[in-house]
Amino acid sequence: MKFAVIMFPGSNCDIDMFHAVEEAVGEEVEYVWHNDTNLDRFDAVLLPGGFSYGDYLRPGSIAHFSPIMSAVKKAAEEGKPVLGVCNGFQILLESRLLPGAMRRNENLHFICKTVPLRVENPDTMFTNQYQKSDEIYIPVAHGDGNYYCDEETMTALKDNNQIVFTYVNNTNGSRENIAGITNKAGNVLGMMPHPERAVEDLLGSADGKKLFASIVKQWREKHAITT
Amino acid sequence: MQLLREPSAEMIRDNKLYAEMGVTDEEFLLIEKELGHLPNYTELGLFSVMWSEHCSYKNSKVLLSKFPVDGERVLQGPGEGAGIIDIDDDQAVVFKIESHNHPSAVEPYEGAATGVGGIIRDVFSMGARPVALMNSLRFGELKTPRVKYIFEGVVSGIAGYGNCIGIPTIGGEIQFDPCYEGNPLVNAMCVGLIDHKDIQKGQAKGVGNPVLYVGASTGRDGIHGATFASEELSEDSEAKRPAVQVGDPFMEKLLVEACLEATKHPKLVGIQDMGAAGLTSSSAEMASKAGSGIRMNLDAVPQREKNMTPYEMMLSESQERMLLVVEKGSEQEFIDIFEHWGLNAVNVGEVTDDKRLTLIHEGKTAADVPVDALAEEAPVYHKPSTEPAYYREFQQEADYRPTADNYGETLKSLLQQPTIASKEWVYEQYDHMVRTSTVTAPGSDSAVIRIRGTEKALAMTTDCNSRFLYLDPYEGGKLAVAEAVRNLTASGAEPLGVTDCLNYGSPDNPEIFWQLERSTDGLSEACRELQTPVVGGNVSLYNETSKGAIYPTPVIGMVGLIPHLRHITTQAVKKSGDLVYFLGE
Amino acid sequence: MTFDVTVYITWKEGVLDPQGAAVTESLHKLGYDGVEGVSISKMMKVRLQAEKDNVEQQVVEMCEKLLANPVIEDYTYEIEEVIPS
Amino acid sequence: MTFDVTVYITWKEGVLDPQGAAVTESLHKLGYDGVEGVSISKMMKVRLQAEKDNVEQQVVEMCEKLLANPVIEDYTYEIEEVIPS
Ligand SMILES: Nc1ncnc2c1ncn2[C@@H]1O[C@H](COP(=O)(O)OP(=O)(O)O)[C@@H](O)[C@H]1O
Repeated sequence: MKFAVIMFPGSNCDIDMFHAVEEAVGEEVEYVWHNDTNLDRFDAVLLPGGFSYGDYLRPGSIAHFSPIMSAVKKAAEEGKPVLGVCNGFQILLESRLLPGAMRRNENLHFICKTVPLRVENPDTMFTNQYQKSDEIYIPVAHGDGNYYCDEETMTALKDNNQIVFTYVNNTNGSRENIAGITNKAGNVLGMMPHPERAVEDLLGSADGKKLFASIVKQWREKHAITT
Repeated sequence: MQLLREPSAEMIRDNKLYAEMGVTDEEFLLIEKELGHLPNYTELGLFSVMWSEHCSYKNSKVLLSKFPVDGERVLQGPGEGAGIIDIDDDQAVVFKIESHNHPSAVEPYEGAATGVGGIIRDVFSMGARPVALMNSLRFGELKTPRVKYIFEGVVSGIAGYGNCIGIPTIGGEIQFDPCYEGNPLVNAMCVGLIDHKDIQKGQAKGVGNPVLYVGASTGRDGIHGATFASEELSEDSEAKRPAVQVGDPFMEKLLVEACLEATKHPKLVGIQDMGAAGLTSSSAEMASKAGSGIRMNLDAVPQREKNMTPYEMMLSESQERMLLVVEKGSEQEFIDIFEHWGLNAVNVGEVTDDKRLTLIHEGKTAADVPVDALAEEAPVYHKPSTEPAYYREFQQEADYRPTADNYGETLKSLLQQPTIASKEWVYEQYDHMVRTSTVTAPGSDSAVIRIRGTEKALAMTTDCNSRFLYLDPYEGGKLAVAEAVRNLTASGAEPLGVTDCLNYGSPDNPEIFWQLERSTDGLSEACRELQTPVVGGNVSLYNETSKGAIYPTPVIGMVGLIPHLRHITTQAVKKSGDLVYFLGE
Repeated sequence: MTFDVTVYITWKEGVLDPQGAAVTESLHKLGYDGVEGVSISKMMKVRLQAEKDNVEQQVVEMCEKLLANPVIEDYTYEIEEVIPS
Repeated sequence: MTFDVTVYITWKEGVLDPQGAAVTESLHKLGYDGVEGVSISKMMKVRLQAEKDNVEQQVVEMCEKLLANPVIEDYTYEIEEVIPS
């Protein structure tokens, strides 16, 4: 299986994402520059965290015009797993691949710490290795992670089981403690916490490993590869 | 059109206009002698910044020369952007600390942010990948709105810059004391990793080689920042507001990546950041170190504002800029590297053999000065030194033994002191995990990052208890070094070396100079005994307001090597039933 | 022709702006009890070369595509021709 | 009496505005070549209960103390009385 890690100018968790794939699942992984236009040779697309284009207008707003984003949209339409973490999530929101928007954290500060998340939906291609209501420890590191959507969208998110992770303790003011959501089809996941920072016990938590393992598992099943 | 004409050379002399730039009568005569004629406004500007304390260390040089700077592992001691120490396997650690005190006093967010930006440039201009940031902060007591504003602004400025650029801020220290009210200290330290073969120097060698300007364009921000840093803070400081620069960490992130690519290019000759005194110090120092000269065409310098004069361009401290010298004919290859990252790279001049810095503006020579006079031949002062009266009094006081009736309460009230209390509120705002190498996060004695692809790790700490130094500069200096060594060893590391940031009041006051003298003696002795050579540092004098000087605050930044990840230890107690030992006397 | 365009980007009704809430609170702490609420929005000045008959269309497009996020923000604008002096 | 105060906070001349530069650049990338420059500033709406004869003084104070950063920003304001309907 082959993963793409998209690099925007200003991405800074690209290396972490790259290493996490190697460390957690040992699959192939390659960097793709924002000016590229084709992702056909990849089986999964990862949008890492950071401050694309400095995040000077709204986080993710400028990145979504990068040439690579049409290829990301195509991959999403084809049903390939697309994971956006932190700034990657913000880019997915700005590109309307996911519903809603981000506001400044409620306390107006950047927050970096490891927090407990609850797995709300274990039946996705990103979470099939977790159990419902598992509490997992994953670091957050963001200034704009305060999720917002209107009532109608919220109802839809709930009805379709699109809320995948919630904060056990609301960290940033997000509506309904939302930490991560998928699109309706379930193949695009955006989350503020960083699973790629939680794949080694040496660094404090390996709870994020299963997320990468889930992606690989569903890909293997789909491609009927037995190990 | 330039409406405000610059004063003529004669007007400068007759009206002593040089005094406004911090140049003394004697220094003005020296400059005239070096040049063989009266300096014009631009030339005087070049000398005034290069001869400021911040750039020339004219008041502290005699003291810095006492530091032990050699050691088996030292690859680069003081003299370049940052010091370099061998960590085996052809790898080395590069580190440096620097102050941004006065800018932070005036505009805390941007002052602290640009301080971080500057120290990062010092490290990657050596060819090293910056891997960790630390900081050492001092504020007044957290009682007035102004102090709180400065404290919060500084912390979010450090966070804003470091988080955006993606270098983890993994530790530091904070002390609150009335002596820093009005003159906070913001010292930032950066640590980088490098392979021996990639080590770069800031030199302008090879006659005819082109000089490239890369990064952000030049504006009027920060003009005379180095001089500002070399004066006391006064009511007037507000009026010097144009000296405040705004940072652009996104630009710097691109600059890091592009420059690291450029430093691996075999045709790079030299690279230096435009820090204090911007274009002036980078060009003069690069030429002086190589025994060459530079001829620069100022019309080619990318400018953000209209009608900038040579004086303004040369003294601007706009951030996120670098100067490169490359082999003739290879310009385009470098320009391509920078363009890939969306950055400007412009040919602004060439290396000459006349040992002069020559500036051309609109077809005319705007300045023509010997580079050595600017860079190396700044005057050196040995200021008078007097043992302060307060110190003599302290020495005569009988020993004081504190007593406590209720140890629990005393402990609690100690833990409530901001200086002692948990600093979680601060370091939660710093992304201390990015690059997924932080093994020991803030909150323990030293921070530890692993070196990917090896079993090694680096430990680092910043320390200084300035109250001790005030009470006894000599013993306090030794204690600061010893504390850093203890913090490193407690985390499993062997101390490698020191970068120091000497923050003091005005050296023109003999009692302050005495503090400087005595404490550097103490620091030197401890560094020698503990075999931690000083490989770089920074001096920040004139830290005082009308209410007086700060305590002597020589911040020690120390880096240590942990040969194997399994040797990493942390401060926390691990489980009940473990035995507790007490070592020492 | 040259135009000076001012774009105002405000929060959609019902969207809580954490910054506005924080500023209100700080103003209360400073003793300005009369403050009932603060909302913070963005104002952008765009200097634009365009034809008179399509300047407005361009401005609307720029707002929709980039300058505002319609999920949480509304926008209004003013267009003014710059008369060369 | 109730007032609606609008405070405009802009960058002082010569201060670097990385936001404006980034937005200008991305508008160019989107094909809006006519854009010569963008500057982004803040606009704050403050709803305030005050006496007519000291409302302005309060506004100036609030700007100086909290809303604007006089080191790098300039401010202007408009005060409008809210007529109860
Ligand atoms: N307190 C100090 N201790 C040791 N070395 C110092 C100290 N202060 C400055 N230096 C060294 O002197 C050299 C000259 O510094 P300089 O070129 O002015 O650096 P910068 O412009 O980065 O401040 C640097 O290599 C620096 O490491």
